Amino acid sequence: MEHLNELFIEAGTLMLAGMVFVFAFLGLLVIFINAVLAKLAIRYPDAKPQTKSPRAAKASTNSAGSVSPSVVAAISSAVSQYRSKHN
Amino acid sequence: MEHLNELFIEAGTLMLAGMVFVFAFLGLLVIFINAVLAKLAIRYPDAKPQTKSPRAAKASTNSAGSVSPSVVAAISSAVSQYRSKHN
Amino acid sequence: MEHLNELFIEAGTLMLAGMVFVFAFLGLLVIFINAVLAKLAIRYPDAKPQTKSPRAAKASTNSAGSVSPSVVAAISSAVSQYRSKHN
Amino acid sequence: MEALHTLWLSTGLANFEAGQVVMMLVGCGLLYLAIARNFEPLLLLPMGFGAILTNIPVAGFSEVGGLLHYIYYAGIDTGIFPLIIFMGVGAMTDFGALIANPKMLFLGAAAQFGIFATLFGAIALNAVPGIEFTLKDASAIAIIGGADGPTAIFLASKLAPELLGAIAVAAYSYMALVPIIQPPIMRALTSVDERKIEMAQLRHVTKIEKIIFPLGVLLMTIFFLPSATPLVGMFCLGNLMRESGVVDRLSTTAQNELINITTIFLGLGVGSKLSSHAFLNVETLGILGLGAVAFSIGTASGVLMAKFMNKVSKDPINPLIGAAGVSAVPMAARVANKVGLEANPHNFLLMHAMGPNVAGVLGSAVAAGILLALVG
Amino acid sequence: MEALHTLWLSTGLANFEAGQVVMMLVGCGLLYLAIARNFEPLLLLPMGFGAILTNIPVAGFSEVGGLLHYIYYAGIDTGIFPLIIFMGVGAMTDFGALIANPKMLFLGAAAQFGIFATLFGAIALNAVPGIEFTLKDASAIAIIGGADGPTAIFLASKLAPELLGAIAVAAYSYMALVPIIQPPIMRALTSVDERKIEMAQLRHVTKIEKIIFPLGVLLMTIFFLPSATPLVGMFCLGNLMRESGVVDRLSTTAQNELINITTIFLGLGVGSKLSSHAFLNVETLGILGLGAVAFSIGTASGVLMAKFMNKVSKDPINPLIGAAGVSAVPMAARVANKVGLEANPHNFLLMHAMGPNVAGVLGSAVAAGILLALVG
Amino acid sequence: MEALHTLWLSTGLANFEAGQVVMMLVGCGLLYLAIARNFEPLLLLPMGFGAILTNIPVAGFSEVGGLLHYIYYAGIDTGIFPLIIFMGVGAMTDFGALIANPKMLFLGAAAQFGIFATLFGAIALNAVPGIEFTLKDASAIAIIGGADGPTAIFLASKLAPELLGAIAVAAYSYMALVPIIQPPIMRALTSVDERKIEMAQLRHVTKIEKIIFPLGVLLMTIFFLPSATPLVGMFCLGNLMRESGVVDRLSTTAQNELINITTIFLGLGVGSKLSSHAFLNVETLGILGLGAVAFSIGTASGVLMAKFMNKVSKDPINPLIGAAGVSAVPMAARVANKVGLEANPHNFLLMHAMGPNVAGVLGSAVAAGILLALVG
Ligand code: NA
Ligand code: NA
Ligand code: NA
Repeated sequence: MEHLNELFIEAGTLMLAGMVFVFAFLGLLVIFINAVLAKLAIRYPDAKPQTKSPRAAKASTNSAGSVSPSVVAAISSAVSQYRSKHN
Repeated sequence: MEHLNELFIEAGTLMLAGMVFVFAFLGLLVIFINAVLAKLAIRYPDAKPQTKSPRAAKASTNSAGSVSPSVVAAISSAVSQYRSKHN
Repeated sequence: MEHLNELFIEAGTLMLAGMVFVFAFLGLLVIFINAVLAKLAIRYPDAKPQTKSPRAAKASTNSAGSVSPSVVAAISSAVSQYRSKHN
Repeated sequence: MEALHTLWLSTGLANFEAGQVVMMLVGCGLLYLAIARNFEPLLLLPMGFGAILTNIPVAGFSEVGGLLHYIYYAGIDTGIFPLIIFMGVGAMTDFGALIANPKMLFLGAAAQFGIFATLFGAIALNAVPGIEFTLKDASAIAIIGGADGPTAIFLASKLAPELLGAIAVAAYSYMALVPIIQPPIMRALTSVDERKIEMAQLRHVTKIEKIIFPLGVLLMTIFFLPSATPLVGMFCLGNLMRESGVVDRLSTTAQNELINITTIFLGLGVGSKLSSHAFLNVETLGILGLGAVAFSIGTASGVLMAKFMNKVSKDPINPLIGAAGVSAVPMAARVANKVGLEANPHNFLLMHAMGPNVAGVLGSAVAAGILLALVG
Repeated sequence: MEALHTLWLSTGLANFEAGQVVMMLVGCGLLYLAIARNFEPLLLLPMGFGAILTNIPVAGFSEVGGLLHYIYYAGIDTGIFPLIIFMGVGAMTDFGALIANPKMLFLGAAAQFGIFATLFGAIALNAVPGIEFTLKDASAIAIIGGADGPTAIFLASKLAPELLGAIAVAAYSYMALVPIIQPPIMRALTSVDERKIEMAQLRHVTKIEKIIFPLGVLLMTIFFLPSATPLVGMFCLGNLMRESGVVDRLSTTAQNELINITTIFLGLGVGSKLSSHAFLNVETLGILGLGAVAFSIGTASGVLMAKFMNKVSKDPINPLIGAAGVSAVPMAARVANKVGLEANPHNFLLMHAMGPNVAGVLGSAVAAGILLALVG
Repeated sequence: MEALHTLWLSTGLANFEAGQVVMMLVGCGLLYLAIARNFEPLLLLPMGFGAILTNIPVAGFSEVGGLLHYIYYAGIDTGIFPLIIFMGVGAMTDFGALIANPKMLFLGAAAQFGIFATLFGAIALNAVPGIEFTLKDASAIAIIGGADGPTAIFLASKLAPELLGAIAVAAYSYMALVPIIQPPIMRALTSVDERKIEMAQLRHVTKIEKIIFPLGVLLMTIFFLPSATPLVGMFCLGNLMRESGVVDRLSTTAQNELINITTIFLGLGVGSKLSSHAFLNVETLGILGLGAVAFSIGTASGVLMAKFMNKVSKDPINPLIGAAGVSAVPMAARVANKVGLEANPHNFLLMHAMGPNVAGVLGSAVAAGILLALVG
């Protein structure tokens, strides 16, 4: 029991110190973002956005490499148009 | 020779034991498939097949990521149509 | 200084031996190409080139797997055509 | 005849111990959760399989010369596998939502109370006869509340390797259970009106911010908590590879093939620690119980912190996103979104919940560093 | 001048031994087979290259500190590389055809007679002066008849590492020669009418069957033959990753990048065992001869078993598919298909031959386990 | 309170040494070059990051048990990582332009004078107080002039591991600076008329030539310079995998995932050698200075050799392509093309410059082999 009490005190200290530290650390990070990054964002804005029109981007293949249903539909329609002309 | 005879006997025993075991093992597997899997198949049939229409699936890119010739042809035709309209 | 002089002599020898060797080695390689490869090229010419037409190849996706802008444009045009017909 | 007898003596049937049978069933259970219930299958499938393999009698998978032995000592005992996974996770993480709304970091901080409260709880469990957790054990168990797999495995491999199997099982199981554990707590602690709160749209975050952010995080970790730098450092390396835009081929490999290869072996190696003597005891029950407590406390403290912040902040904050602070990326954020939609069908909280969600990853890595520094 | 002399003494020309030259020619021969004849190039190309590298005088590729030394001891001596390959092969294997027609397993069993008959033959070769094969050597040689590369390398690395090079060369060469070795045997043992037999269409196999199958195979191996569990276990892990459908990214990586990377190093490492003292002796000739015998006997016993089963079974069985029981996936199945088409141009046996084909993989893994258990 | 004090004592702030701070700034500088200036980012980004990590106080990344320690000793001390990279580079290299015009090999040879002249210069630097380069050190430094990263890392890890960090920094920085260092030298040594020279179109190179070429190169290296066979051998293996056309999946993996994975760890491992005591001394200044000299001399000797060859050859040779002989593939070839276009807007030298460019890779691997043989 003696031993357990000691452990409890250690655990409690850990809990307190840990939470204080976590809040302090992430709080500092908040300050860092507000103080440094926000200023950087103003001073070095992004270059003008990529010229790809949103419509073209939407129609292109998505990031996972799979093709969106509407593109598949468009291609299959194009394929059938092509076939009806060439066969 | 003495030694060789002994080895022969060991090899023969191995051959016999090995073939018996292989047949027993794979035979048990036959029973397992007939007794367990076949029943599972009846009890848990596959969900209804994927809804993707065969035409759309055929027209989409194939699994290796390359594009089928007919799609390429369709796209190149679409490209030339597009160019003739926009240039 | 004594020691440095020795090192200099070693370095100079290395420089000389190294350059001689590099030239000898790559020179032999020149001979190898002229003597062996050029003859092989005559004796075993390449099989006839692949049949893919240049136009189809040009229109297909490029090696990095991304889609060229003109293809994207064509597809987006096809998509809008498709939509105007089906909606 | 003799050969057949030798063969019989070499069979599993002739050598099974009860504990091994039970642990194989545990392995099968993990496979079931992975395949039939889709519980974190990427780790639980190889882990369940590893649990089966390590308990095969005679085969010696986890003895010197065995496959799992090599995998465990090369990849997990050294900490290399969880760090590579963390690099890959870093390369997959977009900090945009957090940078746009940095206050969300406080939610990620609050949710770590789940960890430290559980540490206390684990020590309290020593009152139960048969359970004897040291501070190191308790710390390794508590990190389950961080809801971050690689962090839990890394810390457990350093502080309590003999508990690694149970801790990993608990961590990944509860992460998969997030959609079941969290919503009741979230609903209990919030009013319908609070759940309806819509949040302001996030500002645009520039490329330079995203590049400097991981460096800033690393710098702060170096200054204040070097023991967390292996985890935070590899995470930031992955994120920097992603955001810098100059090493896309490395970033892609880190997010795909490298993390996939490592995941297979990490799962097998963790599974190899699921031996009967390490798992079949009352301590495992304690760990599983404490894990559930940790998740619940973490969720609750995140929600309560968000409620408090909603009161003091000028911008409205929906308390539901506080629950995402436990990390479990991106599941917890999706849960917040889903519970929000129930109250207000036009309220999409997903992007807002991504902020506390990734903050939770940082928060639990920091918590792991603190535990390493203080009890390691 | 002195430098040039030192340089000369360090050249290969000043240090060549005859055996090294011959082994380099052997390496070039393997490259020729791989590149010009397309003989199992994925393994024979790196293996032939490894054979050249390991025989370079002075360079010390296979001595302590040399690249091939590290590769061999880290990947082959430990068994890790063949096991990773086997996992990848498992992820590539579809057991559907076998589950639909489980009797095919008997064909895979029968074809293993090639292994055990060869074991007997290897012992008989001890009558030849200069050849002295122990039972371990004989077992490692006999496994060539299994027509399965990783299994042969795994078993040889455990039972007879000094014969590994010759065994791997024989195994992969004969696997590439399957289209030449098998057809005459198949034609000799079957009548035209038998070769014309058409088989009933296979039933549909459900997802759940495919998921449970690898687990069932593993379970039986655990019960009856734990010594085979490294091979069978990794194979089943790969197959489970494939069929479960929940870890596609792991399955894809196991089938592609991971197996590719491992194949490069496995080939180099096996090639490093092609040193003159280990290869240039009469035993190698014996191994090459026995390998051919093993393949032939395996093919014949598969075909004869199929003939027998055709007699006793109510469903017709084309005896040609028995030849596919030696494994050599998918080449042996294609050979059965091709020989079948010669007799009956409308008879496509490919799917039917896939059953015995994958059964042969299991059969030879089981045979390897028996040999490990009894002579290992 | 005690816990907070323990925590403070474990912070970086309480343990920093000045040298570590400076080296972290060096690491940040490398990151800046990689990200903002696009200087060889694939290596400099992980390397800069590794430099930061290795200098974190308390964390012990490069001590026994630390991540970078494992990476360095497993991958760089053994030479495995640079050799894998070299295999991948071989799989990416097309020797067509060189086979079509083999004389270009002399340009690749001439440019290696940069290496050997620098060796002499490094010894001369011993006259500066505080600098003491052995012949091994000087050789490892001189190889910077080879403009080939993996070669430099491989040689430095064998001859002067304590200088590895500085040498790698110098090698990659100057490779990135090729577009700035080379043009003035090229313009100074050539007349406008020479720069306008158009070259004859290259002949078609057949598949068989491309397959035999790497084998011929390997054979000659075996005969005359076995010490270069690790580098040349792995390079030729990669190239053979590429050109043989029978192992495309291995070639693709070697060019992509395998080289990417290795690059990440190579960069981290090299960065781990950027500790203050190894980097912050006057010798590093000497290395940086000598590197610039090496590149300049290599460029100059390539151009001068090309001028000479243009005089004696019947086919015209544009002297600019001599500068591509330093390797730095494909940057140096692009520079030659660009400078050529300035003088003659219709003169595309790129394909012609690829010949000396890849010849330079072989040349510096040969030079590395000579140095290993004579001073290693
Ligand atoms: Na967390
Ligand atoms: Na087989
Ligand atoms: Na070079």
